[in-house]
Amino acid sequence: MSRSTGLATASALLLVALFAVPLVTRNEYLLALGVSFATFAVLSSGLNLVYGYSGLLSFAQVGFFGLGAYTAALLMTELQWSALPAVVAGGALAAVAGLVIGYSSLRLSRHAFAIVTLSFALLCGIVARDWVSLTRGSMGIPGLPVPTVGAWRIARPADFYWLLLGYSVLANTIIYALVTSRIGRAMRAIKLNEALAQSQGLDPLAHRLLAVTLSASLTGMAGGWFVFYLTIVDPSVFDFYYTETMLIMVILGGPGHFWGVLVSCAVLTVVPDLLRFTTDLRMVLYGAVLIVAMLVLPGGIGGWLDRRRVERWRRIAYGSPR
Amino acid sequence: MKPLVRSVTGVLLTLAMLGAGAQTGAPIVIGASIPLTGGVSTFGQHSRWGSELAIAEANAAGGVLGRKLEIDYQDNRCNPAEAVKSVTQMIAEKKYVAIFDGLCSSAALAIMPLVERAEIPFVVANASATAIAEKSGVGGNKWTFKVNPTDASMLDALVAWLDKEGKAANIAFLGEDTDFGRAGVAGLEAALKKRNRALASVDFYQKGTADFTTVFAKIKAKKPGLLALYAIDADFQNAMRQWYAAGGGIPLTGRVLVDQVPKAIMASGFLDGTTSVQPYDPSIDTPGNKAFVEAFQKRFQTAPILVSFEAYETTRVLIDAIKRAGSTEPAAIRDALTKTKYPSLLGNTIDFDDHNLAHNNAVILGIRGGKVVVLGFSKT
Amino acid sequence: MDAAFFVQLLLNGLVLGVIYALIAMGLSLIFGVLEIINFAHGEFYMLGAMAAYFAVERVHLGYWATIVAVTIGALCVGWVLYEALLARLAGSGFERSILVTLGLSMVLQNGAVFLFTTTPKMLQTADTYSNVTIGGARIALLRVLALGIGVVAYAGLHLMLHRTQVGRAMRGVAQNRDAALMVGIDPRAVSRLAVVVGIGLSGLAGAALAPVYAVHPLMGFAFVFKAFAIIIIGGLGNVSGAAVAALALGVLESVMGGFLPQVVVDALSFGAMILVLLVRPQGLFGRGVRV
Amino acid sequence: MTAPLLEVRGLTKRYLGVAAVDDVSFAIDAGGIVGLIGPNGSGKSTTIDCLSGFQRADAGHWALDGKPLAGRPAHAVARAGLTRSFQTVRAYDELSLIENLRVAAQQSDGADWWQALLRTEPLRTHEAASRARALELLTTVGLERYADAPAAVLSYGQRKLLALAACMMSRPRLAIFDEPVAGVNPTMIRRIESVVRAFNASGTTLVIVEHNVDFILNLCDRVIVLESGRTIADGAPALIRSDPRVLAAYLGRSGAAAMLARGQA
Repeated sequence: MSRSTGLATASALLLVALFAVPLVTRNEYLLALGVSFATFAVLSSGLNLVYGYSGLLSFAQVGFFGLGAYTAALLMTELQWSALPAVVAGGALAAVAGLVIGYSSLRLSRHAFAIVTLSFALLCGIVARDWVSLTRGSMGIPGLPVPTVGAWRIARPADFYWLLLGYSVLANTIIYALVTSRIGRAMRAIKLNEALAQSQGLDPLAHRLLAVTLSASLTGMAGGWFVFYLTIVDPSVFDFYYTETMLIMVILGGPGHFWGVLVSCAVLTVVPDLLRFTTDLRMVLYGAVLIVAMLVLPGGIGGWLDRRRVERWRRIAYGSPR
Repeated sequence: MKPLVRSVTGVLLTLAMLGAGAQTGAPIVIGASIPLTGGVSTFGQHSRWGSELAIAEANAAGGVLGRKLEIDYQDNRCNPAEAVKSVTQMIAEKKYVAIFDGLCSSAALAIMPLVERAEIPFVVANASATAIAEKSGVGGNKWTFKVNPTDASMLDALVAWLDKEGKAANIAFLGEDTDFGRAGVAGLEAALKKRNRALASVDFYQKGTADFTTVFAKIKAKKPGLLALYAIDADFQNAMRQWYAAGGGIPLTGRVLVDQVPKAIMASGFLDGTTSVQPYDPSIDTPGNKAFVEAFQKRFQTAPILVSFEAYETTRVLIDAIKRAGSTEPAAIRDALTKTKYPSLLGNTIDFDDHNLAHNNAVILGIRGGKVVVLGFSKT
Repeated sequence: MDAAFFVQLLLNGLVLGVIYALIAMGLSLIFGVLEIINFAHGEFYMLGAMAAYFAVERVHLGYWATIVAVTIGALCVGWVLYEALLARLAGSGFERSILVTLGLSMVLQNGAVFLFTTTPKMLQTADTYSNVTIGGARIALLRVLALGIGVVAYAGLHLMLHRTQVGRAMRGVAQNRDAALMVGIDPRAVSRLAVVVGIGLSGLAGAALAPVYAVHPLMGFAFVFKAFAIIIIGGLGNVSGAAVAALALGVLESVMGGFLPQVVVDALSFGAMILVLLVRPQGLFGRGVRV
Repeated sequence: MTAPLLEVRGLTKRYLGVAAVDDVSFAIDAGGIVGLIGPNGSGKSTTIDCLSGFQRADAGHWALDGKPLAGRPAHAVARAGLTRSFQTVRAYDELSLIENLRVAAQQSDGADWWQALLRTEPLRTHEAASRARALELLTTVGLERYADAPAAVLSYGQRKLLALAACMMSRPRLAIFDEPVAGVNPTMIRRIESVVRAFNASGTTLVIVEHNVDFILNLCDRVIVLESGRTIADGAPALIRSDPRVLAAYLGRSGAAAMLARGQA
């Protein structure tokens, strides 16, 4: 009990501090890092919900991200929608895509899911580049309008920082509420032992579709907000290297460990930039980390803590009884 | 926990850097955001070499305003998100007097709003999208300057030339589905439209495609007079071999990298009749270019390509502006840039129009008798 | 449209199909026996091509000598790959194996970019520019050779899986691991062999195609996703299925490409794959190396 | 005589044309403990896999309390009030024992996803109740001191106990235990036996599939015997002991010999 309240106060304080950053510094680079962290926090938590809690390896996250981004951008530039509905529509479309992908592949197997999501992400890239009449092709859509939410005109970096941080907090709260609820418990149960879960009345398909769809919509909306910050959307939002980055964040933080993934996300957004790794070396390093993590500690840092817990109990159980 | 600590200290370091402004005596630093990794890193490398050479020469000549010049490169892997991050970082560090290039159009377009807000000059050397110039100068962004000509203007010159030779009638187009290819087809179609003509056929391929046999068979079957080929790097090399293997000897046009055609194919005369337009070719016979090619060869053991030239000349334009500005105040440099009268290696004088767009000469190149020949220059 | 045009499209398609098959068969074999989708497969094709390039340019080996040397090298790499990585993954889950091989591909691809840069390397042999003409259609000689190599590789694989003890064992393990265990087959030895052969094939593909295509670190990336689609269309773990699917896809792409925009052709493989996934899924993940 | 709790008619399952379960019919009344035995490959596992929805039967109807279950997916069967344990002991290793049990109950209280997400009042009472229920069951099976330990720490026998407890969480009408004592030591067998009696006493009808014939004969008040997919005997343990077809089915098997010996004794 006290531990959870401590965690709550700690995260509350951290949030206040994060939101206060633009008030104490006008260093736009810090804000840019903040924006990048806030965005990736949604992406990696979304992937964590699907892979970590539901055990489904999804390569489609980057597809949802770009789908939301393009939808929002096109609705605002072509149909003069205002920002909020445009972004929500982006999220909705991503959710539909997630539902269709999930339903068509999950009836078959987790293998099919992994491969279908992969092709979905690749197809998104092809469409973005080659369906010119719709997406304007590789030129992308530059000079996106400044979004306004109500009376708030989101133009300065500080505004975008607050916007994306705010959205990220919202999205992560939703995910946190879900995974700590008994639905999350059921998702883990299904991941840990599908047959047993079924024998206890849990419907695997329904829970998995919930995870995929929710994660898709949250990721899609993140894409929508993020491209307004970039002021341009082009096919590189589907860059496979985003997928690799998301994966490494989840794997390192520990699949199925909410806080672990957020921490590794923070570390991996901030550190490489400050150390100014070139992307090549960064990806070589990430690849190596991925291999080692998978072979040595498949559960990531979070999983390692879990095993410590088991060991402690083993000592209680087979050591001296109370 | 340790990495967290490290990141925090890192953040503090960046904060500290804010204090250290550019006091006199310290070098004048230019920030460059170019792809050093990813699919187009080859060009990033050449852009880097070109600008490095220009800086080195300026320093050898005693620097600028009595201070040494420096240029820092950051990787943007041709991705707007990375471009924004890298440039925001450079702007935040305050020590940079100007931002250089971006190389990819999408990256450059993403950088433009940043430099406008930060009020720091941004010189574009390679990005080809016309949108860049449209949005600059009277187009709104007073801080962006595009030194390389837009495809539209170059292709208009090319088509004029082809029309004169009576070859504009039956041109097929094949290009990569990137801004390079899209800009190419847009430029050609516009230029042909002006002369009541159109392209015989238009095809795109995914960048990174290794096999062109199919699309080549299709194009050959249409028996075009010329093939406008927009391929670069590995794709171009693959296309060359397979176009040769396909036979039929249909010459090329568009922005063909004539200097990268495999020697054997060049010598065979297979591509004779090819007419290409480029902002540059190493074989251009002016004293300035001769000296540049020689210096580049000597320094990097490889011949310069278009990208390296554009980077070189753009950097020199920037240095010239800093000289004339007589200070490293961004506004002063910008005003100096607008008044640029820079003698290009290609002979003529570079100055910016009211869209901050320079109109250097384009060179019309041909392959005749198994050799590259400069057919002439044309104002863009 | 004249006949020569069709012949041209057909021949191009056949060559293309065999090239796909060279890469897809190994992928399919490895999945059949280990139930691992090797994400790094394309990188081994790339490394094979790189090796061939340096063998010719630096060591001045001949065409055939290079192919033999590189293939042998690839076989060894396969052995190391199995012992160092894949053996530890035995039966520990599909997702995990994907992530490990994905990590491997990240290391190899970006490492190669770092070492060799993305500048394309053009391997020049005496025959680079020689062509053969069949029924008014022109094909580069080296492509015809690649086609021959592909056919020989397929025949060899077929013989190994059917006529040899290890081959039968391999199919046994693929069809039913437990049963194979009972009859005393060592699944570890069989898996090792599957990986060795699979990687060997991709190395062979790299060597055979190095003089055909520009050699650069990203060359594997373009092929491997198509190879995924192919092995699914052919039925995962079904080597013949993969070979047939590859050939069909090559010809289909070529013929369609003769009339339709290229992007449609690029999307074709994915479209076909998703269709197959929806129409006859049960066959797809059915185990068993059938040749 | 009231309607039977579980009624099975003409259950048939074929593999590649060969019938593993061939037109099996039986009815089970509420209240008792029914044993289902038979030599290897007699179709016991296939039968209960079909009944619990883990395998699709080729023919047959069965109903629980008159509710038809044929063709329903496994989770629907469980919600209808028929739970089962597995031969290969299954548990959620990473979850604590309490959580293991609460998961098993959460579908039965009818609270939907919104209530779960927003933790509305009815849900909180449900969860509190299920926690109490879980502790009570853990006490019954004697694992209460590990309530908050991850299931991974349990021994094989303890896992079997946990699995049985999980079957009881949702207060099912009928629970099927698949080989509850296979591979556990005699002490544990006695413990499991008492647990099973306790569960039955708490009002749940039980079906027990076992190889260990003594266990069945001691525990059950009715035994159904399958051989090669057909019912060959059905009745009180005493009758089964002396049924010639059963003896034939088990003839030569050490288990059968031992059983005979005890039968005479």
